[in-house]
Amino acid sequence: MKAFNAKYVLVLLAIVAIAALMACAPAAVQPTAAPPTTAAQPTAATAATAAPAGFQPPTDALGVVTIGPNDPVHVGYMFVTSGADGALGIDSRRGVEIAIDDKGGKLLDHQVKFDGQDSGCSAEGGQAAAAKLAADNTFTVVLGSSCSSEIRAGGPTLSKAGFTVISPSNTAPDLTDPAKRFPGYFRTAHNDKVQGAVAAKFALEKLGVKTAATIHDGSPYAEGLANAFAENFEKGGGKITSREAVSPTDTDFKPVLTKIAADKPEMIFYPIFVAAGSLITKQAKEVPGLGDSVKLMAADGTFSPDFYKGAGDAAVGMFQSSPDFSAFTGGYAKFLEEHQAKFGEKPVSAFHAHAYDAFNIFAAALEKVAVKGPDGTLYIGQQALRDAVAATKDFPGLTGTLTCDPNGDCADPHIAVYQVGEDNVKNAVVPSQPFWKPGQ
Amino acid sequence: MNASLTAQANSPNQTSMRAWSVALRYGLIGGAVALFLALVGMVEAFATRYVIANVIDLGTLLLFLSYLGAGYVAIKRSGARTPFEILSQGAFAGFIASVFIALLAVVIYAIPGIRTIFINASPALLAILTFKMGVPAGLVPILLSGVIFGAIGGLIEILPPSLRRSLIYAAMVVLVFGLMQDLLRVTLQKWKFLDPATSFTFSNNGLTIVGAVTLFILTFLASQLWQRRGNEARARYRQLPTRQQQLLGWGLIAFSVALLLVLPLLVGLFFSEVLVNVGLFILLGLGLNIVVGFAGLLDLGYVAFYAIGAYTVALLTSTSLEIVYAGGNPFWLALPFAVFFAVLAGVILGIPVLKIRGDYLAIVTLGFGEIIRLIVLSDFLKPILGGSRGIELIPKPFIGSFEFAGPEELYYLILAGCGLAAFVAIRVKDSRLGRAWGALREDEDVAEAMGINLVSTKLMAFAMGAAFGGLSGAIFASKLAIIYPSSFNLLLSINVLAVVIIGGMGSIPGVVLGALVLVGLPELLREFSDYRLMLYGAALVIMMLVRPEGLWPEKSRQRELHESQQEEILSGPLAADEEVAREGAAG
Amino acid sequence: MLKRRRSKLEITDIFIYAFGIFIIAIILYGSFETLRQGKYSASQWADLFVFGITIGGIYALIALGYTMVYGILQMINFAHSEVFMAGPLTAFFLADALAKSGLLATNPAISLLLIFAFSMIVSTTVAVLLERIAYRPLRHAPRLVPLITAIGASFFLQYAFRGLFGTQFKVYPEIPALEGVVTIGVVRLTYTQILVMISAAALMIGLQAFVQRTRTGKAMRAVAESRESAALMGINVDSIILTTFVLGGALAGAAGVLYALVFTQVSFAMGFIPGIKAFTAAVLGGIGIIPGAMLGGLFLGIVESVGPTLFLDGLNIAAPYQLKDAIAFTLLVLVLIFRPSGIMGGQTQEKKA
Amino acid sequence: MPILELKDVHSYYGHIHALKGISLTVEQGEIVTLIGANGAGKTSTLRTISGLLHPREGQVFLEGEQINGLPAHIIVSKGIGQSPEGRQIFSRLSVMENLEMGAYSRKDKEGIKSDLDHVFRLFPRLKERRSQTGGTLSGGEQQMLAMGRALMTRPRVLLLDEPSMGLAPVLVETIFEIIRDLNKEGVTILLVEQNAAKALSIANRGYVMETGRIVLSDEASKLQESELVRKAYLGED
Repeated sequence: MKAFNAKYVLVLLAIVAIAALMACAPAAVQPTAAPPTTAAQPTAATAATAAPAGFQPPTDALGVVTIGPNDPVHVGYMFVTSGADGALGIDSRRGVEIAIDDKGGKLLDHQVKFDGQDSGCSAEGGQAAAAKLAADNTFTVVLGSSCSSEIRAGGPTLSKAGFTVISPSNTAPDLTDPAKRFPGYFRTAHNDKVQGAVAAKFALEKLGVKTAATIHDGSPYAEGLANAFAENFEKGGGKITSREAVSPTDTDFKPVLTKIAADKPEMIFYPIFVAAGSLITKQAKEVPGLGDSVKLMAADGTFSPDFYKGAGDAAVGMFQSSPDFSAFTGGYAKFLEEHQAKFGEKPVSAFHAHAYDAFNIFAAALEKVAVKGPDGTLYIGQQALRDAVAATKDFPGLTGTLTCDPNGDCADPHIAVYQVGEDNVKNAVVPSQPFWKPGQ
Repeated sequence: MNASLTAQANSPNQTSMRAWSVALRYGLIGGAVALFLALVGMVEAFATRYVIANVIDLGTLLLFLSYLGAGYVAIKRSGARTPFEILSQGAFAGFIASVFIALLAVVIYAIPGIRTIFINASPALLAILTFKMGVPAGLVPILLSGVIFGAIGGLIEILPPSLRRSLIYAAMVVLVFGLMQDLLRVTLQKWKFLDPATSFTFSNNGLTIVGAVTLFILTFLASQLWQRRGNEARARYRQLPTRQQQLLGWGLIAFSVALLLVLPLLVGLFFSEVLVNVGLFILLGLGLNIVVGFAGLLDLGYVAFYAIGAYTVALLTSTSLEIVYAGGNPFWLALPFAVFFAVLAGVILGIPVLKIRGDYLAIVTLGFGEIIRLIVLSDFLKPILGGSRGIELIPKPFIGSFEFAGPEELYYLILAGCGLAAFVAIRVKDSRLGRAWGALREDEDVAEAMGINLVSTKLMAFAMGAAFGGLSGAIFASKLAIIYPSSFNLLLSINVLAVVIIGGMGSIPGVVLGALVLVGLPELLREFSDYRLMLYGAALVIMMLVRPEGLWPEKSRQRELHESQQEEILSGPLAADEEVAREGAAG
Repeated sequence: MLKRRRSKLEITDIFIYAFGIFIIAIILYGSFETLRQGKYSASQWADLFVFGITIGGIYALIALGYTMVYGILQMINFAHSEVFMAGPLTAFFLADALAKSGLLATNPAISLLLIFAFSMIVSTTVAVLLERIAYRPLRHAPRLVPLITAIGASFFLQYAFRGLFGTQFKVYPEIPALEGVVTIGVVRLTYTQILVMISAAALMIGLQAFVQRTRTGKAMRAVAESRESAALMGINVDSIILTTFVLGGALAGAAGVLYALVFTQVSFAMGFIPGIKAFTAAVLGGIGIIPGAMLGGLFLGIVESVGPTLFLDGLNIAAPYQLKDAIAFTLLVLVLIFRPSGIMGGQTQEKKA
Repeated sequence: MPILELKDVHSYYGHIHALKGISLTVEQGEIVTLIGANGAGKTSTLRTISGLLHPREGQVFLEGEQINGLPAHIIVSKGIGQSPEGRQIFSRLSVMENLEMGAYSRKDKEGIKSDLDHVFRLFPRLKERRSQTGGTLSGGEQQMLAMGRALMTRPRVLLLDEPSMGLAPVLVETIFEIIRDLNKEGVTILLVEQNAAKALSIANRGYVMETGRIVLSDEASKLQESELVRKAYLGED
């Protein structure tokens, strides 16, 4: 009986409290009805400080973000920073942090505040993270996501809230398909169509193989890339002997490798992630019929020190396609130094430089469109910001010279193929010099 | 059975010896907990979040709470009653606990290589532990804080209960406001007139000191007031004529309904998103509750029906070019199909497992759930089901020109779904079928002997549970707009089961509460997602040890468990050992 | 028996048998087609079996832990997968130290023994703590309660280890002494595989002997049958249950090192999948029955390894190894439909739920 | 001093108050029987003595030593052996293993050996079937095994719960003869029986239980004469 009462008492208390709030806040219900102007985008507390007569804050179709004279420019991210894929997002976040440091921590004399959400590399996580970001109207831009699934589910929410979204590591081709892209989306990462084509070209032209097998792990990234490779490989006259799939949590790949061996391919392409990728590399050497004659090739999903630790000596001589770090501009060496100093280690994944560029594209666009009030308040039109990012042309970034096309692809995609050497395995470092580049 | 223990402890000398050894024991436990929290990374991760701006962060608070807990439990168990004993023994327990942290600090300082094993034993952690003073200077405040918080813990135990309760409430409110600062701040932004109050309470980086103190005092006073006057209010309510009581009751219900209807407008985008997620789990929980709670059939593959509902809607409504053969239909046309196919799957699963009982059933249903996920993931059926890339471009439902576009609108859809499901569940629970399920749950053989048709009764349970799962999946698909096979993994089945059990098996309000606690709370604390599953697991264990009937138990079930618990006390091993075990688990 | 029920049961029986026959027909046709095409050589088939027996032996060792605890407490110890993980994950640090000191290369036998011992001790400790803290207080609670506790403990342990030792997998050092291959006809065995098979077999035989012959083993069987009667014989039921957890933990720890030797990578998440597989194996063999767990483990390992190629390749099903778990679970359903208490379960009555 | 004494014992199953203040004594060398209808609390009394059920109030003494609250396996080692209701032999263990389990807590190899011989002398059938599993025995053999197993604990007091239940009349005779023989050898016996006539015929004293209470206690011969017992339990009007 006692517990029963206490429960209702609690409910009652809560209701009374909320009722009191509601009674005092009739206006609170209205914002959704208001026209999509500045009023619809409530501003930070200090925005109310009246601007002197004569200055007209800008208006914008999507609303204006107002940053008070002492408030920071709030930059949001939406990366996977925990779990098995955490390295991907942490790598990107570090890239942005270095970019902010290089700006002295400031944009237009405002401090930069950088925080965001772990989107968990899943559709649900992406949508929840997007909702949390979209609910906070102090954000000026969202950098992310890490995985394509996150942005597919969360992108519409961010887009509707007026944000510009720039991803450093989404590579799924159809994100920038005009039929599927949502407004405000850009990326500095390469489109996987490019990587698949480069890998196929390398196999056919450089390695001179005619038959290949593919393995993906049931992730959209790996499946897309394996298919892109297979299409291009067959188009170029090669033959795909088998298209296999595994699960990323598998550990015993010898059966599937034995099955592949029965078709006698000259090469296996497995654009999957570190754990399974390193096990396949190792076990391929132990499966009779594959041995040393079959060429192994993985993609940027395995381009990480942990891969060499996991695969050991079996990785020596194999190939990996990845962004071409040698094509990166001179600033990259300095970036690596700063990274080492700040985080005590080398980058943990492949897209840090792309994240650095993503922030700088945003920063350049912001400097172009932000209007400064006489008291130092910043006004940023959200549509204007999108337009400015879209207009990015010949921007000198770390990853190359970036130009955004109408579909939001801003990358200057240099993909190269690397060969793993003994010292890569011994010291667990990614190869620094490409083995082959398209056009060689 | 404790007669011998008390007999031994009769002489005062022995009493105090025993009390000190109890203090030592809980000090060791508290220290182990603190050490674990530090090494597992929680202290460092939580230290980034200030509860009160630049005064105290959550990570340090965790350590202090370990000391405090050690002191509190030690005094509670040792039976110390004089102020000196309480202070000294509490402080001793806290001190012992803090020694662990001091030792950790020394180890991190002296052996940097420790980090290759315990990755969180980092210089950053050392800085937090030693209050940025380093070793050895920082060891003094560590041990001092142990002594102080241990003593405070001891003091709390001897406060008058009413005072203690108010203090704990007040501290908890401050903690909750500190924890949820960013959410509360963002939500409060919507209400401009509250700006002065908001900036009074919150700084950029946690609560302001004055804000925290004000909150603490206000809650304390409110709690005291309620404790003094609450009984009067309740008594007055009971003295009202029945008619007026009813009227008040209806008023309350009407008010709650009205509140539910305007909730998204009040709380904004993110809370609405969380509510929608909670709603999906309430629907799933209500469905699984029928299977597990009502009929007693343990289903570990419930996610299968969720997947079938979601994929049906996706296939029938998607405008994606890859999935052309059935797509493009409106949500409302697809919905009945989603439920239908889920029910069909429920029956198809049900038939082969009719004769399988208990844990065999659990593993077979688990397998079924996995089979469904693997099939939708497979390359083999990719041309039909989309494979690993899922199905995208699933449109939102429309009513006329009203689009259930975002969480604030979808909220109403899920609210309607939950309302419907709850209504059905309540009605069916007290029906003939519901009673048949009850009999089935108690004893299958007896139920059969009573003339209950096991086949149709079991199949009805599977079918109805599947229907709710399908409905939830259907809404999930249109909410997410794209579905991947990876969304339908075993973890989800287990989550739903946990919602049902934590809420209280067989209890419908329990499911709602369970979903709010297990789905809502972790969503609100996304920053700490790294520790989410660990805390989730610990919560499940502690819950089962302390309150196995669930948060809001069904009445008959509560009685049942209560009885078995008493029997446990009757026939179990030494009760004191059990309590030790529970304390350990709580850490 | 009521007539109405009888007729209904028949309809469902027909459905069940039709389902079973359908699946079996697919398996037979698929196998026939695969063999007819003759794409795979005898030695490749032999390889597939060897891979299957290797992983199956490991499954069997883990399954023993599930089956013993189930036999004695009638509960699924869901956290057993974490008991399996705890040993090899912590023993990695020892293995790494041994490798760096050079002892692993110069004294492989002693090093391996040390690693095994360490892993078994850690796994046993985790199992014992689990029993003391999480399960013993619930001995008289309804059955779902300890199951949920076990699920909770599983999550807690998994993520606590993740917090303590990190997310990234750790790679066991290579042991030069284990590099080598023996060929017997078409069968080709690596030293590691031989080590796995021999140690798994030895441990299983040892366990069986322990349970059948020793006083404690007999007491375990007595407690499994009736805790009350056992107590009336002067058997300390709690300590026998603890012994069961100790044995299960030690076997899981040993299985963990074998797993680490075969697959080289260990991580906090490594227990989950083998755990579920091993539990499936225990059910397949007839839960509560020790030889059943061994048989179930081997059967499951072989089906996983050989099944996708044998059953599905001939049917031209794309990427058959993606479906290996689906095959395993389908077989489980089939076994339970036609032999509800598992392969070896015929000799005992079905335990009541 | 009585060898076994219960003082005002109250036991519960959950909320069900099973024993409502039982007091009884068993003297060295006696056969004492508890009779009563189903559910009167006879089995609960035995379970309370042997520690399977812990009394919420009251005490149990074995030769003056308080034993209530101790775990069952300790009570067994102190000298209370029980052949439980429904026999509950270990059906998957062999006859020999069942008997070994009876001697589980004992360390004296010689004593165990002689007790085993003793049991085989009492129950020659068990010797013939010693390698068979318990589950394959007939009902009477199972009862013998249950008693033999209890004897292997070398009890000072032997608690027998319904030893004649479900047995053919001939076997009942045999079992009761064996009980009498055992008693002659010096084993104190507390016997619970539904077959009141039979029980009273071999017992020294008896207690009559109804709904958790002792309603009558006397010399066995006097109980046989008692009006109440004759009507209610001996099937005479």
